[in-house]
Amino acid sequence: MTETVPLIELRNVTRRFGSVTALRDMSFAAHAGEVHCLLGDNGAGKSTLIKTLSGVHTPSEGQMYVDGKPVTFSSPRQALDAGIATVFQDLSMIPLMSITRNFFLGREPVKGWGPARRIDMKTADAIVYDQLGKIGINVRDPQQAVGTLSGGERQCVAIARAVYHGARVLILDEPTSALGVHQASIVLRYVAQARQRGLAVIFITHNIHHAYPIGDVFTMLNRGRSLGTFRKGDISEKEVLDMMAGGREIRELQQELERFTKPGSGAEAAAH
Amino acid sequence: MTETVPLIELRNVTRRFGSVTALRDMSFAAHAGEVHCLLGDNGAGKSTLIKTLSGVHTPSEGQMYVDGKPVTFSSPRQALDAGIATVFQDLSMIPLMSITRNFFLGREPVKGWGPARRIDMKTADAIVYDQLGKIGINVRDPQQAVGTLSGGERQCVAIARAVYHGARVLILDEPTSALGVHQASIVLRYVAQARQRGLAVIFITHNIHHAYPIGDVFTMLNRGRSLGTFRKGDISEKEVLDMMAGGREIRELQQELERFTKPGSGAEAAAH
Amino acid sequence: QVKKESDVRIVFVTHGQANDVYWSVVKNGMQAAAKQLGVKVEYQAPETFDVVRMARMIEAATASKPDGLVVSIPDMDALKAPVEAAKAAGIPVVVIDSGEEAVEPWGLDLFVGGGSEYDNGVKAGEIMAKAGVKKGICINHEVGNVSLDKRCEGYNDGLKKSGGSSDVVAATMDPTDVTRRVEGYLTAHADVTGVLTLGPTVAAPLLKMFSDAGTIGNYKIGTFDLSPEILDAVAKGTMMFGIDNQQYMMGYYPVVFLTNKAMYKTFPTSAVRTGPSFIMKDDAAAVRDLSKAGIR
Amino acid sequence: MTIVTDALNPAHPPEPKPVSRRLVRLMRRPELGAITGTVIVFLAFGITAGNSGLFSMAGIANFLQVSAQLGILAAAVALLMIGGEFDLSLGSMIGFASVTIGLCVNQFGLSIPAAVAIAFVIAVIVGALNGILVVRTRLPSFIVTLAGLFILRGLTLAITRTITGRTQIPYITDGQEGSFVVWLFGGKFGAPVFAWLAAHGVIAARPDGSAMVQGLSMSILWWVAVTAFATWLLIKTRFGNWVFAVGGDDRAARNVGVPVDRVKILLFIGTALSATLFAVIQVLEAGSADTLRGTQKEFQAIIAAVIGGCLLTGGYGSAIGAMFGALIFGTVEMGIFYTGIDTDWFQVFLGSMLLIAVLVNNYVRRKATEAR
Amino acid sequence: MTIVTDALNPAHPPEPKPVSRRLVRLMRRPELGAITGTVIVFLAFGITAGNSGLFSMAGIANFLQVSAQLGILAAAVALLMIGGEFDLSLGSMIGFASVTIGLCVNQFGLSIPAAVAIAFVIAVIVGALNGILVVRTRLPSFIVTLAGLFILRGLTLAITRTITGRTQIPYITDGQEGSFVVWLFGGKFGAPVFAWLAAHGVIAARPDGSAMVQGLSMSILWWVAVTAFATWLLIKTRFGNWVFAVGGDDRAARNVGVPVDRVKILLFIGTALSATLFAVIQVLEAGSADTLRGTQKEFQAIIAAVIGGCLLTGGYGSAIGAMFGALIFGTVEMGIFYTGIDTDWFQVFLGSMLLIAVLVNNYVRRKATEAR
Ligand SMILES: Nc1ncnc2c1ncn2[C@@H]1O[C@H](COP(=O)(O)OP(=O)(O)OP(=O)(O)O)[C@@H](O)[C@H]1O
Ligand SMILES: Nc1ncnc2c1ncn2[C@@H]1O[C@H](COP(=O)(O)OP(=O)(O)OP(=O)(O)O)[C@@H](O)[C@H]1O
Ligand SMILES: [Mg+2]
Ligand SMILES: [Mg+2]
Repeated sequence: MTETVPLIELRNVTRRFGSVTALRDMSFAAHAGEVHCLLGDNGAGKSTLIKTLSGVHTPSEGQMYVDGKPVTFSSPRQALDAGIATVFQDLSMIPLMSITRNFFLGREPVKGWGPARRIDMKTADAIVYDQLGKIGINVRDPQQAVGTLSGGERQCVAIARAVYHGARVLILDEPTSALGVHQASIVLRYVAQARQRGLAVIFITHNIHHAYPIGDVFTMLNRGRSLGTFRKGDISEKEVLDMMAGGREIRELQQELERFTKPGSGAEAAAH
Repeated sequence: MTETVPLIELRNVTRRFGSVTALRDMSFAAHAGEVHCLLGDNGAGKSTLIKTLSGVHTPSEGQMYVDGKPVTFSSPRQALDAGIATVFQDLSMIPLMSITRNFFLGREPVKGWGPARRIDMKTADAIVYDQLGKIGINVRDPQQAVGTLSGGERQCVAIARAVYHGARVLILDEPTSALGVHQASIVLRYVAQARQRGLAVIFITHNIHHAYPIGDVFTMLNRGRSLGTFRKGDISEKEVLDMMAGGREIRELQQELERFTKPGSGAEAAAH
Repeated sequence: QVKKESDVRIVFVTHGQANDVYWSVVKNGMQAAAKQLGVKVEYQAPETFDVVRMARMIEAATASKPDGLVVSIPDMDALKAPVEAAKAAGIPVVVIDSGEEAVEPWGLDLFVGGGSEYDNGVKAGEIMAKAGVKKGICINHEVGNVSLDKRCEGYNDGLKKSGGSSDVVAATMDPTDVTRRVEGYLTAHADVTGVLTLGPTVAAPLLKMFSDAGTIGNYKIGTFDLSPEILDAVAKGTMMFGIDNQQYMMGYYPVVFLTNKAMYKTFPTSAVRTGPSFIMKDDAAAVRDLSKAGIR
Repeated sequence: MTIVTDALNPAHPPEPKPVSRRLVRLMRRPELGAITGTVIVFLAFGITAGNSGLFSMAGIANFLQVSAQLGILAAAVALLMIGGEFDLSLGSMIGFASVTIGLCVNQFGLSIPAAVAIAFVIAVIVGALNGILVVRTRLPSFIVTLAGLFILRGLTLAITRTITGRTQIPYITDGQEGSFVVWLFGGKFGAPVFAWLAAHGVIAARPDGSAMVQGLSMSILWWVAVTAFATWLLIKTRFGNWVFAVGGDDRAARNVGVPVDRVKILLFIGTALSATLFAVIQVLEAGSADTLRGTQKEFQAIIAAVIGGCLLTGGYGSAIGAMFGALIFGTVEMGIFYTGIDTDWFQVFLGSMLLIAVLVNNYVRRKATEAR
Repeated sequence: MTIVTDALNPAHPPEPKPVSRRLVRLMRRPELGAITGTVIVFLAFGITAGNSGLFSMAGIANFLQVSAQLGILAAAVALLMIGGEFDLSLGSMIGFASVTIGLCVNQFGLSIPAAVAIAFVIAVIVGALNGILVVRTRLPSFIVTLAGLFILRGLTLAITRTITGRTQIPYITDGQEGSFVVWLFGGKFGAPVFAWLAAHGVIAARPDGSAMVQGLSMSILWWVAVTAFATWLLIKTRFGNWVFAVGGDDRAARNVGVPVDRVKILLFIGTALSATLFAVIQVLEAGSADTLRGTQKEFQAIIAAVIGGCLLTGGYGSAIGAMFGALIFGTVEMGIFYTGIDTDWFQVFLGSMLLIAVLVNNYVRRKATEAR
């Protein structure tokens, strides 16, 4: 599968913000029909990586390729036009606008011709109602402002939007972080469906129980550098968890966490 | 333990936003030295509940008690003054201000007297450096703007702030959602320490692996109503997970999730 | 000969905006003289009526050491210090338009101008009173501008002499605002028969409004300052008069005098009177073309 | 996978929209407050200036004309403000366009239609320049267009004085009063209706029997047309969706692929065009141009838009609201001249009425949003 | 639990701050751009108007005085803008305070110190009213203070005309030129120094041998004092921290316990006080008051604050920046005079200089922030 040309690829990309280097000599590739999990501590550079892929940032050095051809996205619109849909960590929602208007922002369905061309609000409302229903959110009114939704509901809207508009690459930055168990599993099912349809999915999460079941390939970031890419066959859940904890002595930590469960153990834990 | 007067309590509280009822006849109590987990689907009303506790919203109906005495907080400042520190889901950080200034906002350490009274910035910087180091974040410069931090780093600052300023009640709304394994376990340890010091901790999370080890009491919310409160002794991890998924047929879902791990199973999962 | 023409530099600092019709003519006079004599002139004025800013401009002018300073003095208190400082720095100071009272006590060099704003207002009131106006309105497009306020004050006093009175209608320079406000005011005050405007910018749209409404015959209308439209209206008799201070001369003469002072140390000894002159029906046509050229 | 079938069922139709839902949506519209404010203003004047002529045909024609001219600007400004920007050069643009037309006709001997066309072309250029400067430099539009305010006003003055030696251009429409373009922008409509009404004694007549009010200013039609167009644009089109998004959060809008820069530039062109339309109407109505035309209109337009429910921070508002905002402003401005209050108190009155209108507006909107 | 001991070690000291860290912090300050802008403006005038008197002692005293008066306002406005609000009633407040002093002295026969005290008391009341209205109604301050602009200016006019029948109040300081209060606000300082310099031929002298410039306006000292106070407030005090927070995100600030309303009300009192200080200085310098004093100062102060690096959206800026903003504005405004440019072109020039100053400012700031 890796012999195929990657749908989207970064080669030796560096990205700096002033004196901060958020990505350093990073190479990364995502293939069609694969779920590629990005792992790493807070501040490792995961969001910066996917923002580079989706045209928000341009690489300070290095080159990006789509279908093996070098590209430079100067705006997220170009990435969208190339079929790359992203759920950003900060969601990119306009709080004062309605759910429907947010959902279709930039890709509004229109009807009519010439100067009478207008948004087909009825169709749009129906689609939104439908798509949000699928993800387990029952909105009272698709014309409700996004700002009045709860954190998780908002995240669901963002995911549903990306899934609906995603053509070839679907990028999800911590999509399940604010979601309940029910919604989170629906999102995982979406990811599986997208892979099935031949999309390349890039997936960031801190939850091993979300990452391991769904991931095909795992790339580990640390302080802006790649620590390597592994296929699922070559690596166990425990190893992935080790990687997610940044190589620190995770087992001891887990033990300690387990101690919390024993009543009265708080004394020991808090002694430090 | 439940015979003691709760540190903070809501009795039959209802909270409406226009025609939306986010909380309905809700009763809730948190005791000193206990970790009280709030569970529930997205949009269940968890954030509304803790915003009521921390003085952001006032109840539309019902009464709140602190130390058994009825209180009405008309602003978050009053809650803070009563020793109730909160990490809100949207963090309440000012992006343009420095980490230190955000950390101490509203509780600035001062030195000097009378008109020469000023913020003790040196002490403040040192404390921030220290507290963030403890939570595993190594900031280059405490005078850096919060807006340039990654999502997880920002969350760590918010948590460190609440822990530092928290006096009697510590409320955490999905504090671990954006955190890596390493930082998340540090936060759990903080929670354990706070319990040990006799604080009442109210903790919202969607991650059973964070909730179960640390929680002493679990309250389940559904569509703004309480489905009941359970002590850890009376309930297993599996039962808690059932509750978190809102009583839906969680086992099947888990099976399905497991099917994702088998290579090639995507076909079945996506068939629906 | 002490100085070459091209070295002579004369600075005007007035309270009238460059956009103002009246001061635009002053400026034209100034430029004409400068061109003829081959000297350098500069014209400065605040963008809105602001005597404090004017004071700073006079100071700046002093600092740039011109060969002559030409100022208008709408507020003697506020301008006393800077004008006296200019004089003390050895710069000859000519006063134009307003501030004749200041010339002698402050030891300034000359006054060039017409009657005071107040006197012109009084005269306008008297003329209208003679034509039978009992109740008039004075349309002030910049209430608080002292020189405009004085015109209205004079108008009221002029009418008072024969038992009449006037109100001030606050307006702006915007033609729609002016016409609609006056229309509203006149609807509510049917006894008004005299209308005095303080500039052609305001007068022209009003004339059009009265003609459109067919009520132009009901009012005696007069204005300060001239424009071709005003003169045509005066000639046609739809308007009573336009007040002309011959302000072109206020720009022209000071340049001539100060240049001569700088070059030959010659200077007139008594004030130069340029007005007021009330342009009535008979003389209107004669000055129309001059007005069109920005001279009257 | 029967777990969540109910939620996953794609055939699940949207809830039907009952009448109450429509009502709720209506209540949430930004213009609701402004409409209430308008009603209150009319009531207030009905009591204080009821039979002074404010509500006679002549009075109505009077305040409608003032409101209409402001309203043309306010509609475009509302769009721009929803898009998160300001245009302080609006007033100077009016002066610039007025003088352009005046010079073209009087000095260069062009026909009025040609002069008007040139003015509109220049407006597109100026608007685009404003917009490009704002999006390229990422400077606040407040400051960029403030520079524009000075530069345009200065150019207007300098050019006019250089060419004509004066600051006023008279007799622009002389001898062309009958031309179609002059009528279209500066004429009156409804003359036959008024004549008929006067003849039948329904409205006041002049001594000669013709109607006191010979027709309504064409600017009123333009006002309605511009507002309708802006409303349609905002609510019905993709562009309108983008305007809300750009003003609500331009980074988020960019992230989902909205061409933020293009939208902003177009909005600036829109305000420049509205300023020019205003100028054309005033020039052809008054027959003259002046370098000071339009002074402070930029603020009046912003006030009207804000009274009409636009947020200064962008992302929220409506063109219909701006229409009512302009109506409130125009009515209050004219109303005082009918009440007979000493005009020294004009500004106190204007300020108080404004405050009251906005307070009512705000109160109503808040109540309506809560009760959705 | 040795897992994370390194991070948990509480004895871990903050990194030492090397010189480069301090430099980096300096580079990130909001005023950096304004300082660069100032340098460029001075260079530009050095070239175009070098020996025309702009940089003579008299010229310097002149533009410093203009800058100083604006700067007093700009410092308070910068604070208010950082706190996320505007005060458009500032200019009207100046007129109101001027006339208050004038009436108290001339009509009610009070002493000048008493009149000044009364003006300051009234300022506190007006400022508090503005602030309370804004925080209570949650209306944008733009619109509330705009109403204030009309009402205050209208009251100034109506009261003055009712009491005196005129719009100007002359002879306020007559016979009191020597009093301490008159000197404190309206006097000059440094006279002996200038006399000495003139006597020794260092600076220009009048024909009578006394110095051309007899001293610098006291307003310059006030400017420095107000700016220093505002800077200290912003950077060093709790209140300053709250101001940034309130402007950055007032909901978040409220959530962490900042008394948002109190902060905003105090800021409005601050701008009203600065307007009154401005009025006192102008009245005691000029000796007269009129009802139009302070017109448009609100915008000039906002411009100065924005040139000085304040964000219009709040939460960012500095008082020192505003000081340089005022200096740029004052220098450009007076400097044009010395270049001999025809006043017809004045506004074109002013607008262009503004734009260039802000562009440079912005460019420098962006580079500096990137390179931290
Ligand atoms: N615009 C920016 N300016 C300055 N520094 C930035 C900027 N964006 C990101 N950084 C820095 O780059 C580093 C990587 O940030 P990034 O958001 O990519 O981390 P992340 O891996 O997504 O972390 P998290 O899991 O916490 O979301 C962080 O240290 C952050 O402070
Ligand atoms: N200010 C508001 N105006 C209107 N509706 C609101 C408001 N705040 C919350 N709601 C509604 O109340 C309900 C409960 O919201 P809340 O934020 O408490 O949920 P939550 O349990 O915290 O969910 P999540 O896990 O997704 O954060 C949601 O349906 C939300 O849309
Ligand atoms: Mg991230
Ligand atoms: Mg929540």
